[in-house]
Amino acid sequence: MADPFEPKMTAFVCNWCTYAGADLTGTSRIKYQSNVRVIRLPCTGRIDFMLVMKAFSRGSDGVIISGCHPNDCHYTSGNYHARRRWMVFRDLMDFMGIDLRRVTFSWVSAAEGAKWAELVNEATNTVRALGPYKEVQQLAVAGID
Amino acid sequence: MSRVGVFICHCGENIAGTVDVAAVAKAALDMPGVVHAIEYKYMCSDPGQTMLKDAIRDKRLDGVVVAACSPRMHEPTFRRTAEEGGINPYQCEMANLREHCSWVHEKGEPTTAKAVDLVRIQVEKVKRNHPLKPIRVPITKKALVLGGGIAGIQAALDIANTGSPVLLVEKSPSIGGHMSQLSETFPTLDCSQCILTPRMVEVARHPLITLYTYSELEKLEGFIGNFKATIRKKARKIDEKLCNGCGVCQQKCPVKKIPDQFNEGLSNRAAIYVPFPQAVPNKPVIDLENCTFFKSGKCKACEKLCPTKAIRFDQEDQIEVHDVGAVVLATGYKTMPVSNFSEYGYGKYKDVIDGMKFERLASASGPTGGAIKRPSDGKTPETIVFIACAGSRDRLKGVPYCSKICCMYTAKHAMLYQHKVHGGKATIFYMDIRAAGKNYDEFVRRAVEEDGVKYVRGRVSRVYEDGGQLVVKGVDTLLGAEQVEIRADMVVLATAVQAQDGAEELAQTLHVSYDPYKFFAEAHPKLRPVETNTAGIFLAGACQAPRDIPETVAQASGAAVKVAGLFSQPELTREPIIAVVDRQPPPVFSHCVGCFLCKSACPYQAIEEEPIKNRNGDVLKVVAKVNPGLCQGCGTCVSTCRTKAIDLQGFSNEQVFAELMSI
Amino acid sequence: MKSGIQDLQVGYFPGCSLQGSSRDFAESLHLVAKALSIELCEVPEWNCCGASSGHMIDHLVSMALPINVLLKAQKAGLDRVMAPCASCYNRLATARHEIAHSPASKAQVEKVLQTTIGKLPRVLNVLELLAEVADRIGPKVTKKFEQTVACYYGCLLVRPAKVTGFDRTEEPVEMDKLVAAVGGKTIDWNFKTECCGASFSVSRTAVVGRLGAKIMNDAVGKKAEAIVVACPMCHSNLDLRRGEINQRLDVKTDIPVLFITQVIGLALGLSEKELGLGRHFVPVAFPAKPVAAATVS
Amino acid sequence: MEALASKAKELLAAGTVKVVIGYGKGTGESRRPIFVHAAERADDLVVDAGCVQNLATYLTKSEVRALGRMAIVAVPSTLRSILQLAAEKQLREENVLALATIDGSIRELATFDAVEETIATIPDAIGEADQKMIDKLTAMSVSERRAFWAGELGRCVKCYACRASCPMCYCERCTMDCNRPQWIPVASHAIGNLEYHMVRAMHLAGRCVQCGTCGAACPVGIPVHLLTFFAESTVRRQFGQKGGASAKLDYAMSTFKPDDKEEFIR
Repeated sequence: MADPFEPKMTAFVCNWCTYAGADLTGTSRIKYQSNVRVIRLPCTGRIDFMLVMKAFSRGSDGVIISGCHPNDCHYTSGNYHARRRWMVFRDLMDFMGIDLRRVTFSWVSAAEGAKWAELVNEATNTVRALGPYKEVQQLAVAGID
Repeated sequence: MSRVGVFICHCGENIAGTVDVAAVAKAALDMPGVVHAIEYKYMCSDPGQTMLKDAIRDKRLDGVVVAACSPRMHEPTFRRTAEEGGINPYQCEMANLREHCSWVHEKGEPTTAKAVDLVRIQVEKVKRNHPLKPIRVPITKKALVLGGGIAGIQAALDIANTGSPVLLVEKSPSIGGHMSQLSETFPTLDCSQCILTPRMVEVARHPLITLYTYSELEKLEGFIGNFKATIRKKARKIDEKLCNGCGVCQQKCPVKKIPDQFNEGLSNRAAIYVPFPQAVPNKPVIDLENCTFFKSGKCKACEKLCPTKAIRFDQEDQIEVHDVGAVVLATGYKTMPVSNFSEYGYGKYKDVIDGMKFERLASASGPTGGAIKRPSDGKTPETIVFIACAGSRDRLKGVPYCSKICCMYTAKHAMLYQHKVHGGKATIFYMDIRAAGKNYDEFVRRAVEEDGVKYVRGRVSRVYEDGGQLVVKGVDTLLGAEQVEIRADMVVLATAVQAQDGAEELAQTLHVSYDPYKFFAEAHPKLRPVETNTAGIFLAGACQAPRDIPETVAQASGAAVKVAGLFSQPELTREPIIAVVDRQPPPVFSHCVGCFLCKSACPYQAIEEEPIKNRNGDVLKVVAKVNPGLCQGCGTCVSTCRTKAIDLQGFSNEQVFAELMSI
Repeated sequence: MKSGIQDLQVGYFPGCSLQGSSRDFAESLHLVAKALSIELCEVPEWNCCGASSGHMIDHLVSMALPINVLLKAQKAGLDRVMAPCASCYNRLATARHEIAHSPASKAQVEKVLQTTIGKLPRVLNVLELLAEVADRIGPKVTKKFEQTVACYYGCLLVRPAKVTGFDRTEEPVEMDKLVAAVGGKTIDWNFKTECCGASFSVSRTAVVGRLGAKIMNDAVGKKAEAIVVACPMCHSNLDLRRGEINQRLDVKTDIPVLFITQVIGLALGLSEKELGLGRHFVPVAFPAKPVAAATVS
Repeated sequence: MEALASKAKELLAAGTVKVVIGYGKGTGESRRPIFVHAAERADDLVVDAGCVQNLATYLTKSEVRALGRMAIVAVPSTLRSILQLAAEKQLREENVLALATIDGSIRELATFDAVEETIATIPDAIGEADQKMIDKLTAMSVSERRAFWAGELGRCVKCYACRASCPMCYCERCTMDCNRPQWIPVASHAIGNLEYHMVRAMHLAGRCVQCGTCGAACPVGIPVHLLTFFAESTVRRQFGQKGGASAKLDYAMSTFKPDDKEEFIR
């Protein structure tokens, strides 16, 4: 009898809005599922598209990417550049057969502690339902590293 | 081979209550590169920090991971400690076991497992940290204060008195703000204008303060110490230098029936007007919507009659750009609009007014010269009802918070009424009386005991008119929960305090965060109440949360000190979290191929072109170079660079990659 | 089908009043529904909504009863249930809301009903339903209802806002819109949502008299020629207890109290008798004015 | 063909250019790049339907640059490459002269403006067969697409011919060669191959001139060009910008509009 599947979720968030928002979730003691591991970056503009791919090949079953709402970016326009990059990368991932249901993009502001909790829960539940991301993970182990 | 120390904080029960800290410490010891791991009740306490310092020395650590609260809270603290311990402050990272783990997950094995992961992530990162030096940038020692209410006035004066020039920007034609409209102020009942106007004059006279009334901030670029502010001076349509404020124009202006905002519509003004007699500057402005000339092209009465020929119908808005080093936000508040109170007939019945209107009625400089007369027919109200918490603490009205000032000003209103209308009957409906403050509760007691104001604990369900008289229908929850009905001559609503219109847009222009109610957010609710999350931008007064005058003034002075502190430094040291373009030995020089696609991605125009020359000075290669003074470290260029030639200090590709791989 | 309007099907919970004291409400409702091609699907084997005595005595009972109704409706494949009686409406809506927001109560109710509660049907009041088909009414009006009336909502239709989520709690307007849609004028008055004494109609008529007097006084004072209601209790208190009320008024009042469904019925040219106007205690008569009977050629 | 030869002779003789990059006879019908340094070799130059490879790749190679000013026999995609390279500061006007072969005739284009004008008149849709293939793929389910690419990329031997043949892959140090961190495993195995081709496509999005030379260069016949075509098509559809249209930089991935679409963001 194996343990029920618990997805491995990786989140890339910006320091000023979503990371702060997640802090607020904490200070307001809102509970959410503990599957997610957050990697903090200064800005969504810093989130290299390769990180998303690496997260999957490293064994993440789902990825969350979140930053400041349009206009709220601490660096004025980092999130706008990120948004374009995501738009193209999403299409390409889809074209190459990556399951987009495993990638969640979101804006979570420093005031949206509750939204962060919801976001994590929903993303985690979706991925739990989808099961482990064998398709990509197998590719990884098929390799030599 | 790195020697990392891991320091796990219990944060009392906050972390240890949910996470098995001992297990985390044990797991940490097994992580490659970790030579030391302990847990302690309060890492941020003095003994905690000493432990850290000693460990760095004794265990010869070259990297430190503090697993405690959010780095947004204590990163500076522990980096300083690390430095005191003898390593570069940027060799210290924090794992967020509190906000991101113990506070948001249930006690149990998975939560502890997550804590371990969070520690591992930071261990892997810190192993790849490089010693960094803070960046030095010059400071423009000039402050911009937004808002000319008491908060802005106080902040401007305090800053200017430390010897730094100040630009004070106010959107309306005169400074003074809400305070200039108030009659008398609690808990001392001294006349608001008597204490405010001297300050206003002081501002006008101060050699270091430049006043921008009838002006607005259009744009703010740059960063702490080096902002560039674009200010729009709206056209008053008069030449301020020539105008001597004689007032002939307002007397002669044919348009006279415009509701006077300063008197909350209780009186009228002309189309060319000075908002109020003590206005600073005492120069009129032409109201374009109502001026006959601007509507029909005829009239020009003021121009003909102006003794100094100061009228300028062709005057245009002016745009000015100024370098400033710090910004104080003091844009104040508004009160909840009429439309929200249909049940109280606010806006329907003339004699249902809000607190601000009452201030004007009670003010010696007001339309009634301080006599309490009801708007409908000018009669003196014999019975008056005050409704506290009109909109405040009411989710249905979208305001769950307490507006804070209403308890006190309502008590003041009732008191003033009793003083002015002998034998008058004043009743106050309230939820709770919140009179915490020096001499505040005494003040309320006085209203009750000496002035015989009747306090009824209960809500009002409806105010309606019956036979030409207002009927206030409410409940007294103390005396047998009886329904009460009071036939009143006038009703005053203590309407909720809300964020100023346009607060959200302003916050976005300035990149400061704001709460769900559009009040500007302080950097830390307790420890950094006058700072925002954006360095160099500070808060004063009711733009942050409902505040009364004493608090506002105190906070304004606090903000001023922060600005003065900033300006007291010869130059600014900034976090060295900036992008750098790699340099290699010849013949490569740099992996940058000089495509400069990063250039247009940079929000700060921080990327420059650097020609690499040989001895004879001919250019071998042109590569990118980041101006450390301009770069703010967002890292957008880093993820745009195909050759990975640009990297971000503190969040380098190696660090982030290692973090990811450690999960 | 004719006029191209799709038949609208909605669950229907009559409750006790509509079979007893307020048969006229039921009659007019059914006629109007038919005219507007709405099919009212009665909830099979419905039981008491748990009002009045129910929720005075035992909270659990007052939860279990309405939930049981909703479960039956759901089993019958109904996704929405309309309860004409404001009290029934309020009970059903309140119970549904509490189940949705308190896992504890949910568990409790599931225990006593020995079932598991899934997604329950939405609960509507009569005004919500009519507002939904408002655009069907206009074209069908054959005889404009040219009276000036006071729309009286009472307390249960709009309160508490978080439960009903219907109209503006303090200043409801849906009924006024409906009256306007059939050519009527509505007055701006102050007792739209005041209490009428509700079920004291039977037990403590004095209270009803006192409260009703205020309501009637204001309505008449503001020149209303009739009061329009959407609640059986409001109706009986202001109609059946008019005597009690008038005792407390210097100027006696004789303006009729109509259900919104009766008003619409009249405008649609339905028979006064079938609309149950005959059942009122205060005779339904309006001050003489040229009532132009629209001649349909 | 004579026209080209004589033009080349003239240019080389006069010393206007030091080398003419063009097509010469390969084995059978195939055509290979040749570099003509002297007027007397100009007759080796060939122009015919076989000349499809985008020679612009050589414009950034130091060996070629060392020779001096270059003339290049240019098919439309070559002209686009020239503009994109110019926009990315990799090519200066005085270093290159384009000999555009458009429907048989030879046009000498000495300035980027001239190149821009010429290219503006030429449609730049991708080949029908390629478009069909992309449509077929997009019509598939995600898992079908994954299977398809797993099959194709499974054959990739990471010879980097696609990279070498691409005029836009002129970086001295490619992400692939970057080993701190080792973003992508060097060895040719499933995940590495997937990541490599993903990165390549992303790096070309907004810069791809859609010459398809990468696909043609693949020794095992993987349609890698479809990936860059697809990424480029997203850019064109979403932002209305494209690679190789102008010598002035207008790179979709480092510009933005505040009202860009974002329906996929929660």
